[in-house]
Amino acid sequence: MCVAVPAEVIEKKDGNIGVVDYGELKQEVRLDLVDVEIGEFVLVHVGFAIQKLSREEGLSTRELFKEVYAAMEE
Amino acid sequence: MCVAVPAEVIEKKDGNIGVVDYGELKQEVRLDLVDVEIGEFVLVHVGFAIQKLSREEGLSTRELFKEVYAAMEE
Amino acid sequence: MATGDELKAALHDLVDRDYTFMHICGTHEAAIARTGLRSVLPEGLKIVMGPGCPVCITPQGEIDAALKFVEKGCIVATYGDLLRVPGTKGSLESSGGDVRVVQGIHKAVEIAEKTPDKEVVFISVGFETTAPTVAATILARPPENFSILSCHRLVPPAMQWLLEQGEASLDGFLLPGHVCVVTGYEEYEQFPVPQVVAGFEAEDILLGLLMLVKQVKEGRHEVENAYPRAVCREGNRKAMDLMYEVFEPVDVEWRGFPVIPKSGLKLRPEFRQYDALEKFGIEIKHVEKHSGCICDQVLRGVAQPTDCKLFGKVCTPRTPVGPCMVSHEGACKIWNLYHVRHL
Amino acid sequence: MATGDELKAALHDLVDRDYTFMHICGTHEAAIARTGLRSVLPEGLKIVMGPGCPVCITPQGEIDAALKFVEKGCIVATYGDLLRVPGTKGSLESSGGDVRVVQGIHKAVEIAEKTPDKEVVFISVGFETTAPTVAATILARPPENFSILSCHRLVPPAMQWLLEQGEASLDGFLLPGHVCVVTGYEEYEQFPVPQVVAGFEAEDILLGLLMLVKQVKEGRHEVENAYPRAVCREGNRKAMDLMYEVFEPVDVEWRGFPVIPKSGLKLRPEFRQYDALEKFGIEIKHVEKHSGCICDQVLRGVAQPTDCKLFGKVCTPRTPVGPCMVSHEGACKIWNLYHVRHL
Amino acid sequence: MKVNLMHGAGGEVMGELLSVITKFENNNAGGIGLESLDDGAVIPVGDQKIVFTTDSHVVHPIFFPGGDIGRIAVSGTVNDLAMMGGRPIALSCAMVIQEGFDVADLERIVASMDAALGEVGASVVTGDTKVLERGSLDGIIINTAGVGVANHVVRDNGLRPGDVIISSGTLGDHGLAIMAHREGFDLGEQIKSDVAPLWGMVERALAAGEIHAMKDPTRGGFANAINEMASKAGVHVEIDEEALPIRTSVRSAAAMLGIDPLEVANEGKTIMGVPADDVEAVLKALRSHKYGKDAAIIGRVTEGSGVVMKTKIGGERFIEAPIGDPVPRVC
Amino acid sequence: MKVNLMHGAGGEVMGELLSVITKFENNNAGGIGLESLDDGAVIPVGDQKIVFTTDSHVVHPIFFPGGDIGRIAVSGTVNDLAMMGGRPIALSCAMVIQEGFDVADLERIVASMDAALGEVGASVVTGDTKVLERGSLDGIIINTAGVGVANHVVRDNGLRPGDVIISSGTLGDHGLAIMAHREGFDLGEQIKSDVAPLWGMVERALAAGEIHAMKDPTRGGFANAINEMASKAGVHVEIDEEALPIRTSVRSAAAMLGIDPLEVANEGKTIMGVPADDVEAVLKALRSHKYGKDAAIIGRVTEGSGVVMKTKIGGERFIEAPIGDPVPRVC
Ligand code: SF4
Ligand code: SF4
Ligand SMILES: [Mg+2]
Ligand SMILES: [Mg+2]
Ligand SMILES: [Mg+2]
Ligand SMILES: [Mg+2]
Ligand SMILES: [Mg+2]
Ligand SMILES: [Mg+2]
Ligand SMILES: [Mg+2]
Ligand SMILES: [Mg+2]
Ligand SMILES: [Mg+2]
Ligand SMILES: [Mg+2]
Repeated sequence: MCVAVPAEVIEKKDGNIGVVDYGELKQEVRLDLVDVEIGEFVLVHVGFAIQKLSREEGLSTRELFKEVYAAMEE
Repeated sequence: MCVAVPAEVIEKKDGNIGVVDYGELKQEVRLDLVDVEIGEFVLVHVGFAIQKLSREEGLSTRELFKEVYAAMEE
Repeated sequence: MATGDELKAALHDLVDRDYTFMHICGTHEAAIARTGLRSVLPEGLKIVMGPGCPVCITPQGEIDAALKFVEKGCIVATYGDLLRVPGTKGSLESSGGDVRVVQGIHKAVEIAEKTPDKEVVFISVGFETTAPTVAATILARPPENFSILSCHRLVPPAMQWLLEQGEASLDGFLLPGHVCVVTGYEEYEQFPVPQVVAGFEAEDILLGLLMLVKQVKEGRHEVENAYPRAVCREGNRKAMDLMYEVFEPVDVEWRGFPVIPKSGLKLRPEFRQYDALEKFGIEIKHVEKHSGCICDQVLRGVAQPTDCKLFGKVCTPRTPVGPCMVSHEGACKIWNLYHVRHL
Repeated sequence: MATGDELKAALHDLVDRDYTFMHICGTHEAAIARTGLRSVLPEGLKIVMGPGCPVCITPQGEIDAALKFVEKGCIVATYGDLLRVPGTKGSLESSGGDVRVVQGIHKAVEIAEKTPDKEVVFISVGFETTAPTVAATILARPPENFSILSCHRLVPPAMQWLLEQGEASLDGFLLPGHVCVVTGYEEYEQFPVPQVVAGFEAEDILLGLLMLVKQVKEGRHEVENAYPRAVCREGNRKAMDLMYEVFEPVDVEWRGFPVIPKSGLKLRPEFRQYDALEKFGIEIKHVEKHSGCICDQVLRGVAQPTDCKLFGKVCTPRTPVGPCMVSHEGACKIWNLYHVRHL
Repeated sequence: MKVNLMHGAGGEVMGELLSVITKFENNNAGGIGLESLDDGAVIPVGDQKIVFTTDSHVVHPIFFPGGDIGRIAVSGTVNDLAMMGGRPIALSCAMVIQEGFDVADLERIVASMDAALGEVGASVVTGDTKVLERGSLDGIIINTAGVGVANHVVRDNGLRPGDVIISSGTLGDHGLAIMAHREGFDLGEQIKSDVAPLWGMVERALAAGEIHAMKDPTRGGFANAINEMASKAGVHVEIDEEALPIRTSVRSAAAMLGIDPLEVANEGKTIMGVPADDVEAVLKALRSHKYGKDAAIIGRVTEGSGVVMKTKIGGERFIEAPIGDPVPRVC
Repeated sequence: MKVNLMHGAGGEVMGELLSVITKFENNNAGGIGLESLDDGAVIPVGDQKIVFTTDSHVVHPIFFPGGDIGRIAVSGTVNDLAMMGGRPIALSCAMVIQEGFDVADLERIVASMDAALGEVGASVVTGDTKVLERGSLDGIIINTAGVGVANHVVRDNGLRPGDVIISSGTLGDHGLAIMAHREGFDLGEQIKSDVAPLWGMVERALAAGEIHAMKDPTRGGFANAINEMASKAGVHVEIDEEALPIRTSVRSAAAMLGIDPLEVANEGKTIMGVPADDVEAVLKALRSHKYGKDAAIIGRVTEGSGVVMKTKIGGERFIEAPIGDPVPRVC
C-alpha cells in the first residue's frame, strides 16, 4: 500500500519543514521522520518524508539484477 | 394594518375548522374566534375568521352614504 | 355600497378648506396607493400616515432576536412581511437559515408537529387583529418544541401617545377597520377628536373621509362607523377575551418611538413555556436609529417622507435606513413607489 | 535500474513451471494493472493479491463511526480514498457534511487550528507507512478540538494469520515496499517462505518476481531486498520509535477477516484526549458482511474476484458489495477495470 | 458589492447587475445583440435571420398545478423566440442536477419538455448534464437555449404613440399558482399555471396584422414587461384597470396573499403593441388559438413616459416594475 | 433510482442517466441531433449548416491557475462547435448566481469571457441571469450555448482503421491544475490549466488535411474521449504510452495525488483521427498555432473494439472511461 513519491530536498525551514521538488513541482513537506540535507532525495508519503533515498543503492539495482541473473546462468 | 378578505363559509369541520370560498378559491380556515353557520360570510385574516360579515349592514353602506350626504345637503 | 363617483362628487362639494386626517393602518395606505385614491381627492384634503404598520414599528432589536433563533438552528416561521426587514446583521431572508413563510400561527404549529426534533419559533407580529389568532392557538397547547417571539402591539396606547404630543395639526383619524373588527371602537371614544372607522375598498375610504369632513364641519368629535358590514361598537368579544386570557399588556418600545406604556402584549405566566425569549435566554436589545432618519416624525404625522434628507437618496426600498422604508406598508416605501417617481 | 526487456527475458528464461506469489500491497496491484505487467509475464507465473489495501480492510463499522462524526457536526478530514467507501448508510462523500480531503494529518490539524469553534476528526487509516506520520503529529500536541479515529493496521500479524491458515498454495510473497521503508524487513524473517521486498516501478516488480522464482528454484526461503534504494533491513527506526511512543498494538477486526491479535494500533493512555471514539462516546460496531461476498477468500489469495458469483453482476465499482470492490486498490475493483472487460 | 436576491428579480435593481454582466465588447454578431436586452438576439446567416435566446429555469416546486419545470424550460425559450418573430427550430437542454434527485422525476420532466416541443414543432438537438454534490444545489436547474428563424423580426422596443396594448390572456396565473401551491397555504391545485409554448398563437397574430412590439411578461410580471417596453420605446402607456383580464381565483388568491397579480410571472402570455388599424384582426387571430382566447385590449400608447393605470375609482397611479420577488404578506 | 455523482462524471455510468435525459422524440431538426451525442448538433438553415451546442459550467475554485470559469464557459462551447467543424459565431450566456456573490468577481469573469471571445471572433449576443438564495447554490453556474457555421461537418464517430490518432497537445493539465490548486495541497500555481478556445487552431488543421473524427477530451479526460470515439466508430484504438505528451509537472502531481492524468479534464485540447496521408500536414498545421505546439501522434486505429495502451514495459492494458470524478488518493 501507500502511494509514495521520490523527491529532492531543495530547502529546509524551521519546524521540521522542507521544500521538495518532485520534478517541476515543488511542495512543502514534513521532515519529522528523517534527517536529511538539501540535495538529498527522500520518499514522500501523505506529505511526510518517510525515508532518505540512496542514490548509490538506486543505481545499483541494475547491478543487483546482473548479480541475480548472472548467478542463475550457472 | 392587516390584510383581511371576505369569504363565504361553505363547510364546517371538527376542531374549529371551516372551509371558505373567497371567490373561485376555497381554503380551510380556523373558526376559533367566531360562531358561524354555513352560508354566512366571514372576514379572514392570517387563516382565521376574525368576524362575521353582516350582509344587511353591507348593503346599507349605500344607505349610510345617502344619509350622510342627505344630512349635509341641508 | 355607494358608488365612487357619488362619493367623489360629495367630497368635492363639501371640502372648502384644508383638512388633514391621519390613518393608522398600513393596509389603508396600501389601498390608497393601489387605487390612486389621493388623485381623486379635492385639493386641500390630505391623508397622512400614522404608526399603522406592525412591521414598521417592530424595533430592530426584535428582528435581531429573530435572527438569533436562526443562529441557534431553530426553524423560524413568520409572515412574508418580515422576511426582508433588515436587522443589525442582515434579514431573515438572507440569513441562510430554515425560515418558513406561513399564513398564520396554526401553520407554524403544524411544522412543529411534523418536526418534533427541531425547535420552531414563530415570530408573532401584529395588532389586535392578529393577537387573538395567536391566543387561540396557544390555548390549544402546541407541542413543546414550539414557541413564539411576541412582537404584538396595541393601537390605542400609541394613539393616546400621539395625541399627547399634539405636534401634528390633525383634523381627525381614520380608524383601522380590521383592528376595530376585533376591538370594536368603544375604547376610541375617550379621544376628543373626530374619528371614523373605515374599510378598505376605495369607496369605504372615501366614505370615511366624507364622514370625517362632516364631523369637523359640524364641530363634533365622536367615533362613527363607515364599515358597519364588519365592525360593531363592541367588536369581537370572544376574540378579545381570548387575547387577554393569554396575553397581558406590557410597556414596550415602538420602532421610531419611545417606550409606550401598556402598548405591547406579553404571554401570561401560565403560558411562559411558549415564550421563545425565556426558553432560549435571549434579551431584546435597544438599537439606536440612524441619525438622519425622521421616521418617528413621519409615523407621528408631522413630516412627510419627502421631508427626509435621506429619502430616495441614501434611503431607498433596496437600502432602507429607517423602518418606514422597509415594509410594504411603510410610508416611505409606498411614497417611493407610488408618489415620487414621476409626479 | 535494469531494463524491462532484460528482466522480462530473464523471467521467461527461468520460469519452467507454475508459480504463484502473493503481494500484500494495493499499490503493487495498482502498478501491475497500470503497466499491464501481467501481460508480459511468462505463462505459469501468477501474482495474487493479499490484504494490502488499508481501505479494503477497514471494517464497515469504522466507516459508520466516521459518518457519526459527520452527523455530530464535526469537520471530518481524511484521505480521498475513503470518500466513497460505503458505510451502512451512504458514504462520506454523499453524507452532505463538512468532509475535507487532506493530503495528510498535518493538514487536518491546520484545519483545526483555523476553526477553533469546530471539532475536527481525522479518519486515520494506513499501515506502518502512514502511522508514524500520525504519531509525529500527535506528539506535537494538536489543539483540543482535534482528534483522530485510529483505523491503523499492522502487516506482519495479518501475514502470520494467513500463513497459519495455509489455504493458498503460495510460493512466496512480494513484500510491500513502502511499508518496509519504515519497518525494514527483519520482522518478516520469522516467516518460513520466500519473500522479496519490491518497489513500484514495473522493473522493480519484475526484479522482485525474478528473485522470488530464483529462491524457490534454489529451495531457499529468506527475505531479499529488490528495493535497496529505499529499503534497508532495519527500516526507519526514528519513525518506528515515534509510532510506538504514541500507539500500542491492539486486537482488531479486519474487513473480511476475523479479529487478528495485535494487528491494530490504539493511542496510548497519555494521548487518549485525541481519541475521537472516547471523546464522542462512540463505539465501533461489527457489521455482518453480505453473504455472497467472498472477499475474505480473495484477500487470503485462495480465490480470484472472478470466482465470486456477485462479481460484475450485483457487485460492481458503482454498487460495491464487498470491500474489495470499493477501493482504488481493491482486488475486485482493479480486476473489474483492467482484466475483465474485454479480455 | 455583493449580489443579492433583488438583483435577480427583474426591474431596476436587476438592471444594475445587468450592466456588469452585459459588459461585453464582443456582444453582437451583426444583427441584434446583447446590448438590446430584447427577448433574444438576431444573427444574420446567409440570407436567413437566425433568432437566438437562452434562459435558465429554477422553479420550486418543480411540479406545480398546470405544469412543471420542463414545460417552463421549453416554453420560456420558445416564447422568447416567438417574441422576436422567430419560428422555434432547435433547442439545447443543459441540466444541472443535484445528487439524490429522483430519476423518475427526470423522466417526467423530459416527457413534459417533449410534449411542449411537439406543440410547436421544435426539437431538443443538443444537451449537457452536470451532477452537483448534495448541498451545492437545491434540486435542478434547466437551461435551454433556442434557435429560430424569423421572416420579420419583432422587437420589444417598438411601441409607438397610437398603438393599442393587447394582453393575449389573463395575467398572474403562473405566479399565483406557484405561490398558492407552496407548502403552508393549502390551496392545492385550484390555480393553474398558464405555462405554454406560444409560437402557434403568435404565428397567427403575425399573419393577421402588424405588431410593433412584443414581450412575454415573465419575471417581474406584467408590471415589469410593460415598463420595459414603454421605457425602451420612450413612450407613455396608459392601462385600464377594469380591462385587465384576471381570473377570479387569481384575484382571490392575490387578495388573500397580499400580492399584486401584475407583479408575478406569466409563462404563457404576450403583451403586444398593435397599430389601431390592425387591432381587430390581431385580436381575432389571438382569440382563435386556445392560448389566446382571453386576449383583451388593456391600454394605449401616447407620447411621454411611464406607465399609468386608470383605476376603477377613476384615480391614477403608476405601475412600477417590482423590486424583488413578491412575498406573500398577511399584515 | 436517485441521481448520484457518478452519473455526472462521464463514462458508462453517465450513459445510464443520458438514456433518460435524451429520451426526446423531438430530438432532431433535420441534421445531426441529440441522438448522436456528438459535441454539438447540426441544423440545416437555408443553404447553411448551423452548428449548435451547449454546456453548463461549474468549477471550484472559479479562479484557478491559467484561467477561470468564464474562460472555460466560452472555450468549452467554442471548442464543441470547433469539434464539429463549426466556426463559432454567437454565444448565449446564462448565469445562475448565488446571493452574496462578489460583483467584482463577476466583472473579472465577464472580462475573461470577452477576451476568449475576442480570440476567435465570436460574440455573446443573448443572456439570462438568475439569483438564487443563499444555501441553494454554491457559487455560480454559467451556461453557454453556441451557434456556429460549418463548411464541412466533422463528427466524433468517424474514426476508420488506418487512421492515426493525434493529440493537439499535453494531456491532464486542466484537471491537475484544478486539483493541485485546491485547498490542502499547497501546490499553488505551479500547474496551469490549458483552457483555451481552439477554433483558430482547428481552422488551420481543417484547411491542412482531412480529419475523420474530432473530439475535445473534457470531462472524463482523454480516457473517456478516446473510448467514446472508438466505440461510436466500432474500431480498436491502440495508444502508445511513451508517445503521450504529458508535462513533467503534471506527471509529478499525478503521481503524488494518485491520479491518472488521462482521466482528468482538458479544456484546450482536441483528439483527432486523421488518415495516414494527411498526418504530416495536419500535425504541421496544429503545431503552427500556439495552442497546438505540443501536438503529437499518440496512436492508431485498427479493426476491432476497445482502447488498449502499449505500456513502456511492453505490456498492454485497457484504457477505460473512468467511473466517477478522480479523487486524490494517498494510500
Ligand atoms: S426616507 Fe428612510 S431615513 Fe427618511 S424617514 Fe423614511 S425610512 Fe427614515
Ligand atoms: S466481487 Fe464484490 S462481492 Fe464478490 S468478492 Fe469481490 S467485493 Fe466481494
Ligand atoms: Mg422574454
Ligand atoms: Mg431568454
Ligand atoms: Mg425568457
Ligand atoms: Mg457537455
Ligand atoms: Mg420581442
Ligand atoms: Mg465536447
Ligand atoms: Mg456541449
Ligand atoms: Mg463540452
Ligand atoms: Mg431571461
Ligand atoms: Mg465532433
